[in-house]
Amino acid sequence: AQASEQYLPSLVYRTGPFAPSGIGFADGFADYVTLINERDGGINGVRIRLEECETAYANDRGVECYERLKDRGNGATVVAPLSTGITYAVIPRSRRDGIVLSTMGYGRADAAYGRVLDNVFMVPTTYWSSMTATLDYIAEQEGGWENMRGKDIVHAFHDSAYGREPLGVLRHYAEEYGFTLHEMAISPPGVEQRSVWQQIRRIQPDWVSLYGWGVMNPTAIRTAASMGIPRDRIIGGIYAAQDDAVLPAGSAAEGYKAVTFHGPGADYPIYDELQQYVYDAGLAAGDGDLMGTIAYNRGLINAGYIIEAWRQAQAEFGEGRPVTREETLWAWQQLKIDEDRVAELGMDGLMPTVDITCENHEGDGRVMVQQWDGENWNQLTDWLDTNRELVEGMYRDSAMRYAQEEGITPRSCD
Amino acid sequence: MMFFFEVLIGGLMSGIMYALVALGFVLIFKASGVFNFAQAAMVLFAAMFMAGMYGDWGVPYWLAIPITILLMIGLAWVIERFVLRHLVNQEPIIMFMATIGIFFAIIGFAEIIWGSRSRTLDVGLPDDMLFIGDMLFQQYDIVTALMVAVLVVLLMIFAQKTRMGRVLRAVADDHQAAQSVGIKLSTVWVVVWSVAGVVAVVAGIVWGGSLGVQPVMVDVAFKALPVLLLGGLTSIHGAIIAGLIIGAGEALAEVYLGPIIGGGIDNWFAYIIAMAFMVWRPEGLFGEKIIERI
Amino acid sequence: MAEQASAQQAEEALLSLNNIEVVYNHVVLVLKGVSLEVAPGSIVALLGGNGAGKSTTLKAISGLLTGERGEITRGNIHYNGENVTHLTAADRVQRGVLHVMEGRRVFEHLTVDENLQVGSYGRKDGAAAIQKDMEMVYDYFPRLRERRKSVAGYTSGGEQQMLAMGRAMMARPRMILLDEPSMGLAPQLVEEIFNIVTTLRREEGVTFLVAEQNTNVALRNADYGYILENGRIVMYGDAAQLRENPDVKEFYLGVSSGEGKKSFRNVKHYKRRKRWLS
Amino acid sequence: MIYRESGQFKKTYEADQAILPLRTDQIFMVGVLLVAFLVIPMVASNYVMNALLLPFLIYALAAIGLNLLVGYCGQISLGTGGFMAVGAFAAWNLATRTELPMPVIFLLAGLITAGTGVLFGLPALRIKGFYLAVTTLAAQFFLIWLLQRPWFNNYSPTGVISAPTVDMFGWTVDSVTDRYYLALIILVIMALIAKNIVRSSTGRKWMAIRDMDVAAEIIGIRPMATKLKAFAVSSFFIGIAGVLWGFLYLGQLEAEAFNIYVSFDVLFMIIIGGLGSILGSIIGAAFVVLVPIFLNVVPSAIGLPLGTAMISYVEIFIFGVLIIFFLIVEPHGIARLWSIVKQKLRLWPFPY
Amino acid sequence: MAANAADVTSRARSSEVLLKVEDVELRFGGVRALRGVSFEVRRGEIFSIIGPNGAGKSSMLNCINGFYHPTSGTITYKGQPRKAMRPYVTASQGVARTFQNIALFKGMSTLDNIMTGRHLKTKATLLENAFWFGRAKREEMEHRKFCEEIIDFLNLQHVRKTAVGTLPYGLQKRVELGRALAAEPELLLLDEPMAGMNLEEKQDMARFILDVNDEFGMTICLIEHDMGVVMDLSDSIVVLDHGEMIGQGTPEEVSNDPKVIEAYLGVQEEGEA
Ligand SMILES: Nc1ncnc2c1ncn2[C@@H]1O[C@H](COP(=O)(O)OP(=O)(O)OP(=O)(O)O)[C@@H](O)[C@H]1O
Ligand SMILES: Nc1ncnc2c1ncn2[C@@H]1O[C@H](COP(=O)(O)OP(=O)(O)OP(=O)(O)O)[C@@H](O)[C@H]1O
Ligand SMILES: [Mg+2]
Ligand SMILES: [Mg+2]
Repeated sequence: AQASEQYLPSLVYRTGPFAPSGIGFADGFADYVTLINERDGGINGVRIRLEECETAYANDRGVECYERLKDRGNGATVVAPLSTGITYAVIPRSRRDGIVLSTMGYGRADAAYGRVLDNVFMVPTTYWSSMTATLDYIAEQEGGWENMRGKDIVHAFHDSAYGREPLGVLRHYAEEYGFTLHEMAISPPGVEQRSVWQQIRRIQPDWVSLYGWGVMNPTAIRTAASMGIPRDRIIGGIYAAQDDAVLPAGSAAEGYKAVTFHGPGADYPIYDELQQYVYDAGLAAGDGDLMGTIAYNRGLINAGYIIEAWRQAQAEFGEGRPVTREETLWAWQQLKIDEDRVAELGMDGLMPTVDITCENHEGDGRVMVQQWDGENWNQLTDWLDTNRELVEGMYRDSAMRYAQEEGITPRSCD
Repeated sequence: MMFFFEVLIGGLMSGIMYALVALGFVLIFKASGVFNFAQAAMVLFAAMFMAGMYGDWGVPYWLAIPITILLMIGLAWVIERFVLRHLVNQEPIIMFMATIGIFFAIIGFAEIIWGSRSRTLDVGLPDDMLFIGDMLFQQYDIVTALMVAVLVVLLMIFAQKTRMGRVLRAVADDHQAAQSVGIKLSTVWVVVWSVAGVVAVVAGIVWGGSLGVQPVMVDVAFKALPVLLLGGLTSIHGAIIAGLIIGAGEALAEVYLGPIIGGGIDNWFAYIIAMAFMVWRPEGLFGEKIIERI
Repeated sequence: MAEQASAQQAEEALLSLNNIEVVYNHVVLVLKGVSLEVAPGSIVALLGGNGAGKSTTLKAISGLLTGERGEITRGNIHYNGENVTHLTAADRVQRGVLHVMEGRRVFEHLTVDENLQVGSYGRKDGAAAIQKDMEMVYDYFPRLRERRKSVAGYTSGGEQQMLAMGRAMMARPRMILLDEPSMGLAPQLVEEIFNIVTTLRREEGVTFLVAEQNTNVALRNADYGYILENGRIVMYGDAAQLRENPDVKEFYLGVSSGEGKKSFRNVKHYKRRKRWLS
Repeated sequence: MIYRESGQFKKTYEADQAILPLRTDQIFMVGVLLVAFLVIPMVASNYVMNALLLPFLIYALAAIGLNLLVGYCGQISLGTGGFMAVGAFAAWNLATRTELPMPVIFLLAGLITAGTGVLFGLPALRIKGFYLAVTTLAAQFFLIWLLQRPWFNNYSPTGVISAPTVDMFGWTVDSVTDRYYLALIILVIMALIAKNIVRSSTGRKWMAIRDMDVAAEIIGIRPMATKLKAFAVSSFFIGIAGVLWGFLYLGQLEAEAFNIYVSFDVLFMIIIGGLGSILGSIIGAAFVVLVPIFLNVVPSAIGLPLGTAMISYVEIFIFGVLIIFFLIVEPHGIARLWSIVKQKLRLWPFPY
Repeated sequence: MAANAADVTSRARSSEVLLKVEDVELRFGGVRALRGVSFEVRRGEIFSIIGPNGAGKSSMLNCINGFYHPTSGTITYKGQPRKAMRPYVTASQGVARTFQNIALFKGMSTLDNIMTGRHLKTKATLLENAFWFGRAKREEMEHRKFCEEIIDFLNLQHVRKTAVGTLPYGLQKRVELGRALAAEPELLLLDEPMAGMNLEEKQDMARFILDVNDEFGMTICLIEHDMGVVMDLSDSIVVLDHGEMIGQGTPEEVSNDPKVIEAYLGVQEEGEA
């Protein structure tokens, strides 16, 4: 039986400091795979064998997991490392092994430029793209870019590279449109932020961009609330968009906004099927109360992309058998999931479309703004377009520099 | 100027919250000469039980809190019975290491029961803004400060007005000699760990209320440690005073120094304050003098 | 033969050790079958050279071995008719056995006063009685009274020794195990300590087991003596009798037959010890 | 009497002073080295070498370094993670900003870490015991903060940087086996150096300071110089371990990854293995690296139907219990346990 | 022992004053541990300090070797008056000592403890030690040889490799003496070296002390409560009480001094050990 199974390693962090975000993702990821196995009997009859490995969000344990799982079953073909640190550690390894890395929003942003790292995919967005869309949204709220001049925008960030990552985009826009950017670093883990928010309060900012992670998010929201900073003027970045950012903050979080690369809630056809084939069958990975949370939805769509890529590989190379690493890589390199396909998957409005080309390993990077009303996330905007010209230039510059450092010859895409 | 005071007062308030965690360390250090790394885990453990019982089992807080306190006493007993008792008269570093073992064991245990998801813990402490003149205060802080004040007074009575204080210091000085005069180490330790457990419950309520209950709560310990150092490892009131100093120093530095050197500096700044101070006074502000004789 | 003797007297003795074997760290066998007994109200001296196992014997009795990773692997200890071999140290103190350990072991960070108060930890007879006993201790050791507010860690070696002794007296025990009480004390104080011992025995019926290097004083004040060598009892008997034993005289009292006391300057070069047994 | 020392008379002090005076031990050690150098690369799977042995070797090096400071010199440090990071980032910056050959870079990175260690060791003259332990956290937090400043990662947008390939005297250390060999060779050499230091006058001075610093000073040992030397040497080792961690094992560097928990891990290693024992550091590293993985793998291997999360919780729990268990059985670590076993074997079949 | 004591010019008790203590006063808060103590120690003699408990004897030694610093007064060593200096400097000038409360390095073996005493004589650098070449190895062997002689001399062969922490008290005292001797000091300070020893052991110890004094001309400053020992060994004695010097002189002079008898000796019981 094993030979006809498609092996899927799943690096998860159900423990450790960031477990609250990790659990939802891992559950969604696993439940989607179960759904495919139960409802369809796998991909064209090829069942997927999922194996989890706990990384606790630590780089060394991530590497150990990668090494342990990569040759299990009939061989791993794709891995989602779920952490920027682990991604960096497994990039050289995965290149050597020919395994695809699917990094959703985290990892090397410049991997979005497909000519350098041919096996790493930033589907569906990056911090950079999402920040351009966020600023667009802000400008729109202010009534157009012309009104942005003289505005105060605070970027309150996890004092680490993660939090600093969108600064390039922010500074670029600040210069171009004449708003004042205030960079406020918050030292991780961020259990006490009073003095930062006192400063922010003094600035009386028009908007606050929050790039927190883990416990920093709820604390930031709570502290902001206690200082009277309007929550609907705070927009969380894609990893500050978490249910665990708002739930512990309680009523303080009402009105908090965040950008995400997927739709909110559980109101999609796929959830009915999950209920039917997974939950009611008692096959759910977790307690079942995380359905519709942001982390869970991310797990679902990450698994969705992976399985769609396999499906497309089978279509190309022969259905009804597990695909190889080369075949999987090929499939990712031209992965296309259009609106119709998304709808067929039952994820219309939940999953963004994907269109990978040789050069573009991100897609169009679209995101949407959601708002927490105290109970649920509500969609505020439709998919927002991103500033492709700006970010693609940035990807290219950064990737080419990396290629030079590493002695990689960028492949030709013509 | 107004802003300065606001930051200052905010810092003092955070300092009180740190001191609350530091208190737990102080108690156990007083009673065994050991730096109890597991204190942070005890805070998490208590918070997880309170939040878990309320969230998963629907136990109301007025019941969940006393149950948790009983649980902490049970925990103290287990720790004494299975760990401390076997390490009598060992070097402090060995006992310190054992407390790290306890740290993992209790976190693992709590997670086996409650998992590592984040939970909310809201026992109903008031949480509104409060303006005094132009200055902004939080009710939560004021309530917390009051709770801590009461706790400290009680602890000081426990440690100073009763015979217990002397006995604790004797035990910390020399386990074996304490045994030789008939002090039951097991009783002393169970009592002290239980009291530290109760402090952990209070810290759990306060910190859990502001952070939510999640594994990262143990990191609060790293904010409490400089407070502990500065106050002196053995001093209850030292913890409070040092908490105020560190809290204020850290907040002011964050606001006035942070932007200059680029970044959130409060993680290490408190340590630097404590360290600089200790080069001058190696036992902290109110710590027991280190005896150097030959 | 020691065993036989102990079996006979087992009923009368307050404390009896029966063929005790002690091992440190699971490998070092230190006591190789020690049997001894102490009659109620008596003063028994435990003599022997360095490393003979005197301190180990006392720790076995008071239950303080566990902290040193030692254990009693054979034999048993009876106190007041009860088998106490496996009781905790605190339980034994409660039953009235108090151990004044070798090397002073005062609570360094506590003042002299506080040390004495901690000594009265187990007592239930009220603050007044405790206060009275403190005065008694200070009467015995006026030097301590002068230093009563000082931190014990900063007192001199002899002061600490007095403090350790005084602390033990504060517990009002039935039996005191003294480990080298005379160490580091000025000559008159050595006498004083043994005066206290005899007084306490006389007036309060306290029983003493004293490990002492100062054989002369010890045997003069004791009723009975055991000599320990290499983890075994090699000789025992009435104190007076031991004092007359030629070997004891030569090796412990320094009076070899006939010559009287020798000057330290004239002692022959590194005389190799003669041992009874090993 | 399986383990005998009788019949092995040493005719010179030199022979007695040797690292392994006993024939039995010498044969054993040669055996271990043969296995490590010849057998393991042949039989061990990629996974074992890559994910178990490499981190083990590197952690062992760090543990030896920390043991020099804590176990030999008695200065408890919780800054190991920070110092590893200094080594790693120093090497990375040297490698990217200069044209120096790799061996020189390694050495310099070690020296830079040593310098940093000395700096943070300065308070040790006044501050002692747990107070010192907590102050070393200042190093931990400050260094990690500092290394997160963009300059140190050459303005990498993610803050994570990829390590360059190591090239040692024309040997491109690329395959797993190569990396294993390099780590092993460095460990063996450094362990030997550590052993030499601790059996020399330097080591004795450290131990004297550890056991009683006032007395040490009175017999003429300069406390400051001696402690700082320990900080320097220890940090040198730890710095090199940091370089290997980034360059050989992970292939990437990220300051946050060298967090306080790394420091604790290394501290576990030396305490579980044995304070004041080079061999203990290595055993301890094996314990701390391998046991969690073992605990993690066992339930699924024996078919226990536990979820990943539950396995991790149980793993954490059991790990804690094991630490306690080992401390109770032998507070001086597995190395001491081993020597007690040897003593027992010497007496065998008699119990004492 | 090696005849490395060549710098000791005269083996006979010379008239050269090695150590001169003038009017030393030592205060700890309200406690006056020493009040104006003055005496001289001549090179090559055995000098004793006696007095009741808490008289300030140990404090005096601590002042001499720089662990305490006199509040006032001067200490002149080898003709050089000195003020506050750290103990390791004193040690490097040839002062070694033993302690009342044993201060051995408990985790180290007997041999290692004694070897630490030699460290002032080691020149090998860290690098040499690390690679075990050059002076490192050579010196190690020389010192080892020297220490083995001390071990022989003190009869410690059987515990050479034992950790000193578990040794019985008396042996620890001997190891401590060994460690002090290993430094080949000019001035050896001994703080109650015979406490906790039985007569036989004291006799051995007395022998050691006389031997190092005779053979190497080491000057010895001794604190001891056993009057038999003090009177037999000392060339001169000072008596302290409550920090004050109440008597000074040869053993006969001191033992007949009524003030001394009253404060310390009590009614002389001859034959008392
Ligand atoms: N903790 C220990 N671990 C191992 N061996 C020990 C330990 N404590 C004591 N010993 C050994 O036990 C033996 C007896 O020691 P003990 O202290 O009982 O002797 P003692 O008769 O009291 O000697 P002294 O008169 O010098 O105090 C010694 O050989 C000593 O080395
Ligand atoms: N560091 C210190 N702080 C405070 N008091 C001290 C200190 N050192 C010594 N003293 C006090 O000074 C006095 C002299 O102490 P010292 O140790 O010199 O006595 P000693 O003559 O050696 O007595 P013993 O024979 O008991 O050892 C004592 O009363 C002691 O308490
Ligand atoms: Mg003894
Ligand atoms: Mg003294």
